Formats: sequence, C-alpha cells, structure tokens
Amino acid sequence: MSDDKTALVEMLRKMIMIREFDLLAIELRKAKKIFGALHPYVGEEAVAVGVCAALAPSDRITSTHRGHGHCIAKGADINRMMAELFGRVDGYCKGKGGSMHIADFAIGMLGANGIVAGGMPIACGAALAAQLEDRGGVAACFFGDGATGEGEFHETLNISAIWKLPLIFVCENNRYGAGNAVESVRRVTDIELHAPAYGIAGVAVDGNDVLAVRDATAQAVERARRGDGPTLLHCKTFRSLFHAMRDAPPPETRAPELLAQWKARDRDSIARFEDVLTARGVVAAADVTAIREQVKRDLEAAVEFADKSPYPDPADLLVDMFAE
Amino acid sequence: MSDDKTALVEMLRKMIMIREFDLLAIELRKAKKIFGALHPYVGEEAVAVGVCAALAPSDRITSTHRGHGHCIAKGADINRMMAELFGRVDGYCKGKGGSMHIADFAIGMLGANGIVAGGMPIACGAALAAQLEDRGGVAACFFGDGATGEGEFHETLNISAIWKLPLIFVCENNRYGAGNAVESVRRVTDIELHAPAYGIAGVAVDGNDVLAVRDATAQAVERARRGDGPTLLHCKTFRSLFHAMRDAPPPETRAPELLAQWKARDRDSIARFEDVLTARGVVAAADVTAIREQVKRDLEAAVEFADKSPYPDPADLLVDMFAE
Amino acid sequence: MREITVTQALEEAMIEEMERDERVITMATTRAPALENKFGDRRVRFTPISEAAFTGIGLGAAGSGFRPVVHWGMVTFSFVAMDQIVNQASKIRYMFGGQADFPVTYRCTTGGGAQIAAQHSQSPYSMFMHLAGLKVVLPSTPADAKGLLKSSIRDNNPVIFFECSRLAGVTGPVPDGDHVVPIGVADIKRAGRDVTVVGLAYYVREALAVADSLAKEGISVEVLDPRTLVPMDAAAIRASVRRTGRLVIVDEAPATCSAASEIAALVTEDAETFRALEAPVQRVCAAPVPVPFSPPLEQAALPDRARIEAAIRRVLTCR
Amino acid sequence: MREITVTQALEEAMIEEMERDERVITMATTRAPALENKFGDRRVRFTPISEAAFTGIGLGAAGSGFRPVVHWGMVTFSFVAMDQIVNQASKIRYMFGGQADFPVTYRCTTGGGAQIAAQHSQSPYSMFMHLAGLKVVLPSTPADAKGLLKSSIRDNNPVIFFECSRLAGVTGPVPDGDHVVPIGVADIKRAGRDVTVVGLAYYVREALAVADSLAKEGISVEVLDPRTLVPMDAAAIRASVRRTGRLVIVDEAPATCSAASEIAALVTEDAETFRALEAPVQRVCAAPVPVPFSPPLEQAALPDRARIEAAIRRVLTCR
Ligand SMILES: Cc1ncc(C[n+]2csc(CCOP(=O)(O)OP(=O)(O)O)c2C)c(N)n1
Ligand SMILES: Cc1ncc(C[n+]2csc(CCOP(=O)(O)OP(=O)(O)O)c2C)c(N)n1
Ligand SMILES: [Mg+2]
Ligand SMILES: [Mg+2]
Repeated sequence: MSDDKTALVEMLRKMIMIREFDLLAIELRKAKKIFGALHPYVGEEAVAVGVCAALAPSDRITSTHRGHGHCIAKGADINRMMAELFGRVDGYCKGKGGSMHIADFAIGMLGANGIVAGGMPIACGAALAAQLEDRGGVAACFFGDGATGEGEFHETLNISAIWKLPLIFVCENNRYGAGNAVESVRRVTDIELHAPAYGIAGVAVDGNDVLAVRDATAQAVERARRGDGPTLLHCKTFRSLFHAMRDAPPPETRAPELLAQWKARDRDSIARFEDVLTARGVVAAADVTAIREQVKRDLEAAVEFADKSPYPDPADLLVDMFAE
Repeated sequence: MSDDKTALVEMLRKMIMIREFDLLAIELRKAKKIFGALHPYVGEEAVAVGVCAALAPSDRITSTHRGHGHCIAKGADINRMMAELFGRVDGYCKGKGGSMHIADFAIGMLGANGIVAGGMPIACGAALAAQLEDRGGVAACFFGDGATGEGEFHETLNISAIWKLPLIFVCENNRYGAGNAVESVRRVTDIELHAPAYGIAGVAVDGNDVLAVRDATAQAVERARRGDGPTLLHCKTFRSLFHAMRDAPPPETRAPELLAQWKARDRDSIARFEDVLTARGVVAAADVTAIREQVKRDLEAAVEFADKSPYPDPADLLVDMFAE
Repeated sequence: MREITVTQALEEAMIEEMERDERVITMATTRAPALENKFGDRRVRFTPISEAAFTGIGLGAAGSGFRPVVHWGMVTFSFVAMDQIVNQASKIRYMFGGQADFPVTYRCTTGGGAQIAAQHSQSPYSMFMHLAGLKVVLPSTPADAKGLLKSSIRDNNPVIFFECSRLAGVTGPVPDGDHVVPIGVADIKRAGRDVTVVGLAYYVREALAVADSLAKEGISVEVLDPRTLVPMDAAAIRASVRRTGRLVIVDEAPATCSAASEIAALVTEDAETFRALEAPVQRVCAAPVPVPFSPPLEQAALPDRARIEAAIRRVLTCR
Repeated sequence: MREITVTQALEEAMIEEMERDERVITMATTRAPALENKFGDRRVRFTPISEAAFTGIGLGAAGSGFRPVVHWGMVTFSFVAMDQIVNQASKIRYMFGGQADFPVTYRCTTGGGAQIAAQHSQSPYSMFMHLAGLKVVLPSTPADAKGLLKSSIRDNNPVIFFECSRLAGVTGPVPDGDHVVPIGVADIKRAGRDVTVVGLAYYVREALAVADSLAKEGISVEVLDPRTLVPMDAAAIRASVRRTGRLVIVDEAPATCSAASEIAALVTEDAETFRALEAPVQRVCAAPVPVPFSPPLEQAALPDRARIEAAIRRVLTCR
C-alpha cells in the first residue's frame, strides 16, 4: 500500500472526523436538533477507514445501522450527512432516510441498513456487477459480530465463494450485539473460522490498528482481483459507547476497567495512529492539532448547512417512490 | 450399540420396506392411483434407518420433501402412509398433506417438509423441549446437501451450539439438489467442515453403510446426553433415481457408469447390509427372501387399506384449522 | 381501578402466565431481566440474532409440549423469519390433519411516529391476516393488552400479537387479578348514532378524540375497536354499520390490501349491511410510501385527527 | 396469429430482452439451458438454494447498473427471502431519496390445482401488494404474459411477476415482434352489461366460460382482467362497475386482506361508483385454509365455475 504522507494524513483526518461527527451527533440528539435513533461508531474508526483506504472510489460498499463511519470513510460529504440527520431536503436522502439510511451511490456507498445482515446480499450483488463489468472493481460489506447469527451471512458467503465474487466481508467485532456480549451468542468467537467451510480466505486482524486493517484489506482486494473470490475479514475492535440512543443515552453497564483498557493510548484507534505517524515523522503534534481544528470548523459548517436547509415539503410526500 | 439379531434384522427389513415402498409408489403415481409430487428415497435407505436405529421411540425427528424413508425408519404405519398418498381419510393427515407432508407426532416424526431446510428450526425446538424435559431425549433433523445453502442451516447450528441442545444434524448428501450436483453449489463438499466454527462435533460417514451411520449417530446421541450439544453428521450417499416426478419420471441425465457404480453390490446400501448380515451369520439367504416376501405382502395390504379408505368429505374442509 | 401502562400490563401478563403454567417459556434477542430473575435462564432465553431459527424453534417446542412466547422485537425483523411463519406456523396444524397443537405466541412491536424511518415503522398486520392459520391480535388499551396477551398464551394455536409502539407508555385502568379478554370479540369504545369509526391500535385513541370534539357539534360517532384482526368480529362491525349507515376505517398501514380493505369488503359483501350503507366506506390510512424519517413528511404520511374528521364529514354529507 | 403457450411466451420475452439489453442477467436455483446456451453462464446463473441471498444479489446488481431477472421458482420460496423484499427492495429507492434506480424483476409461480398441497399451492399476491414500493404483475394469457414480462424487465423499479401454474401450458395468440403490454392497464376480456366479473389469472378463463354459458340465458357478463395488481387500474374497474352496477371478484387466494378485498374497497370508497352499485360486492375466493392435498378437498377449497355462477346470480337477484 502507498504509504505516502497525504494518504496517511487523510486517514487520520477521517478517523478524527468520524469520532467528532458522532460525538457531536450525540449532543445534537440530546438537544433534540436531530431525531430518531443514533448508533455511534466511536472507537471503531480504524475499521471503516482502514478498509476504505484500500478500496478505489469506484468500489462499492454496504453499511449497517451504525453507518456514519462508513460514509465518511468512503468519502461522503458531511454537510449532506448532517442535513440528513436533521431531516432536511439537502440531506443525502432528502430527509427521507435519517441516520440509519444514509447512502451515496455516486461514491459507491450503497446504503446504511437498519436490518442486521441485510446489506450483505446487496453488497454481493454489487460484487457480481463488478465481476461482470470486469474492470477490477470489488465490493465490501460491513457487518457486526451480531450479524453473524443471521442466515444471510452464511448464504452470502457460500454464493460469493462458489461464484468467486470480488467481495470482502468485513466483520466489525465490537464485542457486543446491542446488550449481548459476543461470547453469549456464539460458542466460537473466532469468526474467521467460518471461512474454511466455504473454501475462502479467513483473516483476523486488530481492528483498532488502521494500517493493519488497510493492509489486510489490500490483500483481500488482491485475492478478489486475481479471481480467488471473497475474503472473510474479522476486525477485532470495541464499541466505546452505548449501542443506540433515542432521547438520551442509555446507562453504561460495562465494567469501568474494561472501558479504561480500550481508552488507553496504545489501544484507542486514533491515539495509536497519531503516535505511529508522529514516530514515523509523518506528522508533528502541531499538524494533529491543525487537523482537529479543521475538523471542528468543518463540523460547525456542516451543522450550519444542515440548520439552514429547509424541511421537505409535505406536498412532496409521494416524490421518489417509483422511477420513470 | 446392541447388535442383537432382531434389531439388525429389523433394520434390514425397514431398508427393504423403504425401497419397495417408494418403487411401488412410483408405479402407483404413473398409474394415477396417487397424486401430486413424489420424491423417492431409493438408495439412501441406510441413512434414515441407521440414524433412527440409534434413537429412542420418544426421540423426535424432522424430515424433508423426500420423507417416506424417515417415516418408515421412525416406525410409521405404512397403511396410513399409503392412505395419505392416496389422499384418503385414513391417511396420517386425513388426506390433507400427501407425500410431502406426512407426520406422526405420536412416534416423534414431526413431519416431512416441502421447504428446503425448513424442518431444521422445528427440530431445534424439539431439542429445546428435550433439554427442558431433561429426560435424556434428543432430536434429529434430516436435510439434504442442497439445504446447506439455506440460512436456516447456519442459524440452527449456531443456536443449538450456544444452547448445547441435544440435536443431531443429519446431512443426507446424495450428491444432488434437484438438477444441481453438490460441487456446483458448494466450493467445499466436506459439509462437516462447518462444525468447527460453531464449536461442535462434525463427522463424515459412509451413508450407504447402515451400521456406520447407526454408530456415528449413537456417538452423537451420547454427546448430546452428556450436554456437549449438537453434532453435524455428514452422511455420504447417492440418489439412485430421479429428484421428483409428477405424472411421469423425468429422463435420467447422469452417466450410466456412475449409476452402475452405486448399484454395485458392495455399494448399494441394502445389498451390502444383506452380505454383512449373512457373513456374520445373522441371516441366511432364505431369511432375506422371507423378509422380502413379507414386505411385498405388507405393501399389498397397505394398498388395499388405502384403496378401501374413503376420500375426505368436502363438508369437512374447515375441520382441523384451529385447535380449541 | 389502578392505572398502568401497556408495557406494564404486558409484563404482568407474562409473569402471571409463566407462574400459572411452567410450560410457558420465552425467547427474544434482548434480555428480559425481570422475567429472567423470576423464572431463570432456562425458561427465559435470549437468542442470537437469528429470527428464522428461533421462530421455528418456538413452533417446534410448541409441537413438543411447551407454550413458547417468542418476541421478535419489531415486526420488521419477523420478515427474516417469514418462511417459518408462512410456510410452517400458519399451515402446520391443518396440513398434518390436526394431529398436534402448536400453542406459540409471536409478539412484536409495530407502527410509526418515532422518526425511525421506513424499515422500523411498519404496520403489516394484513400480511399475517391473509395467511389462513394464524390468529392476529392488536390491542389498544392496557387492559385489552393484558387480557389478550393472556388469552393468546393460553390459546392452542399460533397467535401473532402486535404491540403498537406509540401506545407502549399510555396508561389506563386494568382490573386486578386474572384479567382475560377473549380473542375474536370487538369492543365498542364509544357508542354513537351517526357514523361508525373502526380504529386500530393508536387510532382508536385518535378516533375517540375526534368523536369528543364532534360531539360538541351534535355529531354522534361510534368508535369500534376490533382488538383481534383474526378472527375478525365481522358481526359486531356489521351490526354497528347497520345502526349508523356509515363507516370510516382508520389505520396507519398503507391502504392497499390492508385490514381496512378487509373491513370495507366484509361490510359491503353482506347484503343486509350493504342495504343499510348510506355513504361510501372511507379508509383513512397511511400514504402508499415507506414511512419517511423527516418529521413533517412522517406526519404527512400517517393518518391524523384532521383526516379522520374530514372523512367523517365526507360520509355524513356525501350520499 | 400464431398460438403459443404461456411458458413459450415467457421464454420468448426473456430471450428478446436479453438480446435487446446485455445488462439483463438471470438467476434461479434451476438451470435454464435454452438461455444458458444462448447467453452463457455469466449472464445466466443458477444459484445455491439461498433465496434470501440471491434476492438481495438481484437488488444489489440492479443498484449497480444491471437489470437482473430473478426467478424464485414457486412464490413459496420467496418467503425465505422476505426480508430482502419487504425491508430492502420495496423501500430502498424512496428511503434513499430516489438517488438510484433498482430495475430488478422477481418471477415466481403461484396457485393451486395440482395436488401439491399447502406449501406449494399459494397465491399470496396481496402480501406483496400491501408493500408500498413494488409493482405487481399477474397475467392470464400468453400475449399478456409476454408483453408484461418485457415491460417488467424494462421497468426501472422492482417488479414482482406472478406466473399462474395452471396457465403454464395454456395456448393463445401472441403477436410477432416486440409485443409489449404496459404495466397498470386493465383489459376487458369480454364486454357485458349486467354484471362485472373481475377475474385474476386462471379465473379470468373460468369467468369467461361462465359468461359464455350465462349468455345463453341472456345474462350479459363483463369480464375484466386487471393484469397488473400494482398499480391497480382502479379507473377501469370503477368505470365497468358504474356501467353494470354489480361486481363479483374471483381469485384463488383466501379472501382475507386479498386483492379481492382491495378491489371491493376501491369500488365502494368511490362515491360515484358506490352510488351506481346495486348489489353487495361478492368475493369468490379460496376457503380460509392452507390448500389441502386430497383432490376432493382441494376442489372444495378453490373457486370453481359453479361458485362463480352462483355469485353472479346472487348479485343479479339480491338488492
Ligand atoms: C434482523 C434484525 N434483527 C434485529 C435487529 C435489532 N438490532 C439492531 S442493531 C442490533 C445489534 C447488532 O449487533 P452487531 O451486528 O454486532 O452490530 P453493532 O450494533 O455491534 O455494530 C440488533 C439486534 C435488527 N436491526 N435487524
Ligand atoms: C426454500 C426452498 N427452495 C427451493 C425449493 C425447491 N426444491 C425442492 S427440493 C430441492 C432440492 C433439494 O436438494 P437437497 O436439499 O439436496 O435434498 P434432496 O432433494 O437431494 O433430497 C429444491 C431446490 C424448496 N422446496 N424450498
Ligand atoms: Mg457488535
Ligand atoms: Mg441432495
């Protein structure tokens, strides 16, 4: 993978943007500036950014209910994302989708999805399209550890394997499916162990190490381009915050020690990457501060953009139902 | 397992009965004495008989669209089976079910099923019941190689594993799912390789060797009773005849050499078992002839029973819809 | 009488029925601490996210002597399990000639109004009603919720029990003791002379509110709550329409092939009721769109008091 | 005009559309040798038995520039894939603000009459009609089958294309060349004055047979075939009923929340049509049971000419 400075700095910027975007969204939700359900991606930034760093802009992904990180990593416009959370016409879905349904087909982001595992077959269809287009394109589907309980996970693994589709299964194992620890719903938590039964590659990677995720993804992309079919990529990460909030965040029920461990500088995805880049001399402390300030400014602008955007006109209720 | 003579002879009798029952059913279907679709179990007898020989009468099973063999192996009454194929009131389902929906809850046969993989969750429910009853009972679900493409296969493996349910997954790999060879729908045909990802035992066995199937099942029953949960049992067999017939059997498209191989005396489930039993001196040629004649007489009686039974009265159309 | 919420009423029903019959067990993807502490994790199970599997598990356990209560969470998630509902649960008893009973209750939440968008705001009761072989329940008050859940759990057939999300926190009087409401009996929540309004779930309340305000004008609205959708109490609905001569049906599902369509058909195919009908039947339903996220759009998509009132005035004037 | 079967007409449509547009691809669990030989196994795929996956694959490929035609086999098997239909296909375009099109066609066979019992004899169109976001097609003749399948494949939205099993071998005239029938336009298969019979699929033929025999008595029956169920040509149905004043609807789905219920509601909620209605609307549908296997029971469960005729006589006499 290209380790050129701008690419690495952009990865760091995106990770910071993802975290700040969701921390801000939480405040906006508490303040009732935005509506509905919110699933923060805080703590898992290295997965989305690492995977998307190894994809081409024309490659396609599907996301989950926890989709803000995937959008930003794939290059979505935070103004239109924010406007969508606000339910305004300038949002990606003109306010029809909200947090759980942001999509930007123009950048190959085929949609967040409120159905656990629901995006996997759709990504598989995008991988079939890529195979038929025969231009070296690939597709990736993000899904959680909990999604491995669904039949669509198994069916999509099998079909993509038999058809040798250029598809990357990105399991974001953040240790929980809503309130349930992964150990309580799976007897074996090494999710990559599913791969051999399908004759595909199964790889486990530290999901908080963005470069490791990027490199593992790059290898999966290579396999896919060679015609060796899909890869099951198990990214081990941690959900730093709550599963979901409506009007208020739910109480934290996990042990403080555990949370502290994952907050540690050598564990937290962003802090680690900052330290790697500074150690390598790619960035200086000042650069990081500059990035953080720029992110803050961009987010303020996004909120302003969203707030200025009008609500959809109820008269347009039936618009977008059917294509001509 | 008890190798007492009567048990072994009964296994042979059931295998012969299964084959003769389905060969007769084909003739009856051609003669339009029976209706609908017919899926003969011919060639696969050792699986149903081997598995059920290791189960207690009170253990529960679910079956498939190819269910006659499972019924007979579990101890169903061929008169009521035949009457069901004839669509008569004395059939197991009073003529409401037909070939694809024979059930006898009284003997733990929870039903044939026209939905590929559809019976697996139901068997899993029976296994949950057995676990809650805590009387050492187990459940088994029969399913084909093609059924391994369905999500319900994966979901049921996972839940039964995490709950350590006394469930035996019996994959009848007869090499085809309708017109499709198993190699064309799975990149890996060692179906037992799914097991490790669930932390359960996966075992492959010669599905035409009834004693091997029985013993492998007995070990699975032991594991289940010990509280070690489910076993995935891959039985390698062969579909001797066509997938399904309506008015006439479809043309055979498979290579004659292949068919001949599986018809060979050392391969065919019944011939092999006959030879084993004669070699061990459990039966003499005359005994086998006697069994065959008795089977023929029983089947003639079954047809007579079915033919004498009246059709259901259309006035009873709504009966059996809802329980009190 | 004491007032509790629908949620509390449903939990009471669960506790009472699990105490009453130890064959009652529960399954859901989310934990139920209150029940788990009381009845233990053998009878109160949380499952992996595998709706198809645990829907069938409930059915198989029911056919093996237990009385499972399976909670899908939102009805949205039941569609992952639709094979087990359509091809198995709704047909298993009849198809096998009535040789076994399947006392399983499937609970799920329904409805919009919470800005959680298309996938999480569905009200697809009619898709279950269409399947011969399932009973379908949809209560609108805490008392009916408790009484009907108890009846559903005691029923020896598969029952789909819908819980309208917007009613979860609504309080109402619930009798003490073993309060049971029979399946299949409609309830006239308000008697009236001029028009019959059949409301479902949340819209029973909205219809009652409209009836109050119209009463001030001397318009007498009868509000009927079917409470169960299968079996539908057609006799009660027809009798009411024969009295009033006019019918408005209010529900938050889209109109096409909805419970509202069915009620309209039940009324107009009955000769005596048809003769008594003085105005076209009006359906006040959701717009034919997936429920949108943005509040003004969502409000426009769902029925409201203004549209209920307008429909009532239409049937009162138009002949 | 040449006469071919519905099956041949559908295969012609597939071949012509695959020749016309190379983005058209197909998927099914069974092989399609004719298509595979002509267009190769990249465009013509057979799949593992994984309906949920390949239903979503069709949707994802459609959203990525292709025009998949997915054949489920029997509609029965679509229920394994219902999440992808209900939660994804029907909502994806609107939910995402119309930013992409999803030109995917889902084909499946429906209906009873072949003694293959409950699971394999279903006609659940109304469950799909209820979902705002899908077009639903149900042809009754070879010409309509060909013309509507071509329109469905060219349509830029998810279309559910139902193929009535009992019509597969039925022959009829089909125009040469690019014969296209627009989605959403009903067809009056026989004009009449006294009563409108709306038939679906196989029951269009049965209604026509009954119309023939009643004509001998001077009873003039109009037989209308909606051909598409979504969008439903309500204008054509209402216009016919306004002319005849009487309506009978015939379908082999059970009546509850069926297409027949919807047609009854569409007619009775329209003021002008309601005023023209001289008799109660009659639904001639399947009995509310899973289709039984035994021939005499199956016959009793499904509509037939006698019941159609009886319903017509009812609406002609009863006032
Ligand atoms: C089919 C389905 N079942 C249940 C739900 C409810 N639900 C929403 S998120 C969630 C947990 C998902 O866990 P995981 O896949 O690990 O993703 P994470 O939330 O951890 O990112 C559940 C059960 C759903 N959205 N879809
Ligand atoms: C969910 C579902 N999809 C498709 C079918 C149609 N079908 C019936 S049998 C069959 C093949 C099943 O193959 P396998 O599981 O190997 O069982 P076998 O017929 O070989 O015994 C198919 C595709 C079905 N019955 N159910
Ligand atoms: Mg998780
Ligand atoms: Mg097979």
